[in-house]
Amino acid sequence: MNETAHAFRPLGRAGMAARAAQDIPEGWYVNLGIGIPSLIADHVPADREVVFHSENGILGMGPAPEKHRENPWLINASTQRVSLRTGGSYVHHADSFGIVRGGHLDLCVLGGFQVAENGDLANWAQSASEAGRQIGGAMDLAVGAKRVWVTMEHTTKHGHARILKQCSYPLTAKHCVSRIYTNLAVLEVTPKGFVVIDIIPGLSFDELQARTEAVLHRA
Amino acid sequence: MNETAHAFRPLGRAGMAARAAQDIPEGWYVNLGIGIPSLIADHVPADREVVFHSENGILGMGPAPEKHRENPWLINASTQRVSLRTGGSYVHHADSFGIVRGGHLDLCVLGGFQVAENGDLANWAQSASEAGRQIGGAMDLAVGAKRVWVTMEHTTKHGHARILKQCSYPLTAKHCVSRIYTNLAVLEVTPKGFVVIDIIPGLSFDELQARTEAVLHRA
Amino acid sequence: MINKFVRSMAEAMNGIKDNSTVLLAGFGDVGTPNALLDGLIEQGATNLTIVANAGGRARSPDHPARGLPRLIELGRVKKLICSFVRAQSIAGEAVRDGRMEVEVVPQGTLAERIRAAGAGVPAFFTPTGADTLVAEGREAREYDGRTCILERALPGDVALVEAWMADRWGNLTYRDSGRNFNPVMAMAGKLTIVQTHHVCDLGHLPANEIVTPGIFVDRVLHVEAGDPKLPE
Amino acid sequence: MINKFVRSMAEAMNGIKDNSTVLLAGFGDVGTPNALLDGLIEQGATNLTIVANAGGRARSPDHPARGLPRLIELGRVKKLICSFVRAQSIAGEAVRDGRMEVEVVPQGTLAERIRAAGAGVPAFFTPTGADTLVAEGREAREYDGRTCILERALPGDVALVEAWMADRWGNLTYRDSGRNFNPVMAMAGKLTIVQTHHVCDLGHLPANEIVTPGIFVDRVLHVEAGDPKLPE
Repeated sequence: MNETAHAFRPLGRAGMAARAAQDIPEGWYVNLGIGIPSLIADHVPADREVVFHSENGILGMGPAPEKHRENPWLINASTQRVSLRTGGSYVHHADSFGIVRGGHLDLCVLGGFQVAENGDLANWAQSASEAGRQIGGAMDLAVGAKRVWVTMEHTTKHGHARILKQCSYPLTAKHCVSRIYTNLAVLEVTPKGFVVIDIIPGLSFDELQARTEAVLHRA
Repeated sequence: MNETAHAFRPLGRAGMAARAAQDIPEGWYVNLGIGIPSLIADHVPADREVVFHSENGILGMGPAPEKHRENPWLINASTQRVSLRTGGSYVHHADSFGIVRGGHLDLCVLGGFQVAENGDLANWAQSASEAGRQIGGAMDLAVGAKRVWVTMEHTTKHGHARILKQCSYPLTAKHCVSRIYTNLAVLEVTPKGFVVIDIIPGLSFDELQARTEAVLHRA
Repeated sequence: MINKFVRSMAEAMNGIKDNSTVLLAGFGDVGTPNALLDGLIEQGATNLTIVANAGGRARSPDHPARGLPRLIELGRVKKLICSFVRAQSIAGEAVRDGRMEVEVVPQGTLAERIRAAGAGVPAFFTPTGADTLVAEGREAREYDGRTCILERALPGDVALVEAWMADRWGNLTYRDSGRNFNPVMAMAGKLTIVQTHHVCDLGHLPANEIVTPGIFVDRVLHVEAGDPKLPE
Repeated sequence: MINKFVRSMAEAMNGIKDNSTVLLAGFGDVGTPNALLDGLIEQGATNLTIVANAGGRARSPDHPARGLPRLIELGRVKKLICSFVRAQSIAGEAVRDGRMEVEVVPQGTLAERIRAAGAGVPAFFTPTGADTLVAEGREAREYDGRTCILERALPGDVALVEAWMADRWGNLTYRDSGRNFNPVMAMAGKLTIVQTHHVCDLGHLPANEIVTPGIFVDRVLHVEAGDPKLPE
């Protein structure tokens, strides 16, 4: 972060995860994507029952276990060792994505490369010709969950906008994103475009707009 | 049976079931339809392991239990109480018909109203306009099992042929039957038509042909 | 705390609207949520579309109709979608007299249409029913040399389910052939209501043995219903 | 007596032909039939189409490639159908250098295509991938206001599966997240071959707890494979 010269302090990865975690109520069924989204679970208080789903067939996924309590048979979609909460269960892969596609998840939080003002999401490839194609479960999650939130840095490392009028990268799904949590702000996707519902201290609306290609609206 | 004047003795229901049971080898997965087919299981020796499937999600169905060992939670597709063999298991209804449609059953034995020489089967309705329509699982079984055998009386109560050039009743499925076990004979459905592979003692080929609309061929 | 247990039938039935499509699990009397059906009769919703394996039994001089036949007798069922309806049954009579529509579906197609709804698959091709009366009005297409017909997903506004054991998250197990349509209908109901023989603490059901995870379940009512009955 | 146990890897691999489509279960290292993969490498079948969740890891200077990356490195895989292939991996290199075809499929579509094959459903519509590169060459149709694309069933000539416990009928259970693709691939293999950590007498697995019934299983090999490993 080369932002030390400014009066505002962009959120780190943990900060973005914590901000998103604030907005997840008890009782929701939630899938967390790879990267920043996967950190969200650590910021939901243990007494708030949120049931985390993992693509490889886990419902009720818990945090990383202590070293001596690791279960090698229990990994999440990022192949990290996790735990199972009391009440958790397993389903096979087709049923797991039946849960996803069938609209049973209240929320999915994904990482993103780009989000457009109509809710289009690009998060799997930066060009059509890549030899490595990493679709994974993102397309299913993007079309299937009741709500899709994205957590990502507001701009690229090089300062290019990621919150756009239109995505330039290959799409993951159309019209799917309802909210974006960035290191600078929280944006809602609405029929009139992006509405800013939260902004970090010290950053003005105009400064945020300057880092965003799409037009922003005040809440 | 008004056949006492003849020198032959048509098989009864148990006899037809026993004859079909002879031809089921160890290790087959088999679904038995309602009526005569359901009697077949009683004629497979207990030491010949045949795994019986029931549409309501049973694999490894066993015979009717003794009175004091009845399990009210265990019924077959005809809603009769049955037992479960050692090694048996349960699946839900969609998976049960996944087994059927997916070609995992070696054999299904169905009752029939009519069978045509091209293997067409009619066993669910006698006219298109019936208010009561009893399809049940027959259509799935007829298209799904690797082999479909039919057990039925060779003719109707009124002496009308049921083994026909073409079915007149609504079809259950096309080109599905491979063999018919009647009270008079065993017929194989072949590309050239019906071939008689067994016939009850005392009945001549010509007498059998006289009770059959379709042309019969000698084995 | 997530708690899907409800304490009364009224609470279990709350909000079921007229014109709902109701998925009704069970096969014969096994795994059939009879108490919830009584509750639905009491609750009053009408013009229902009922999805069930079969239309149920004939009228008997000795036993008043219960369950689905009773609901039909009361004129509350606009349409029945099932695999099996006897001409000589309360359902068969209602169809014949034009008091109820019926859509008869091959049993495997019925189960798969319900699963498809639960799994977010809007339509699929199946060889079952091709070249039969069932294929009328269906799009047909050949796959691997066989004619197949296009079938639509069949979701429910409500699913009525019977379980053997349930915990407060709505995790369910079933008993023996009481499983049947229950797990698939639980997936496909917008509002899935369960009657369960037994309840247990969260964590009592081993994770590897839960058949229906609570994500598919909205309400659970504890009903010690006793053993299923054989048909009279 | 039905007995699906085989006593050697050679017997397990017997008859796998060149040009086969092989369904390879597992997610990460969990539920992955690594011993059977070694057996397949040894057995020699080539020009294979492999269906697996992912293409596997990068080349490492410290560890020789094993499993799927090794099979690819040996030039035995004509085509890989998976949800995920890293550019910097043995699979990614083989694709880039034109030594292997790849078809990248959304993970849920992959799982559902395999289940469809096992369940006799030749094709289905899904909203996943509509209006993306995945939709290229796919028939599209609108259902309930959403664009959906038509996907085909994905059967295997062979399925390689890892179980936790098996009996002689081939009934299987899995351990924790080791379930993943195993039950669906078991359904969809013409020849389903299982490696199992534990074996038991028929009747030891409770009927209500069997996840894969033996009808889907052809051969079972007892391999005490040890715990799954984390990626290096």
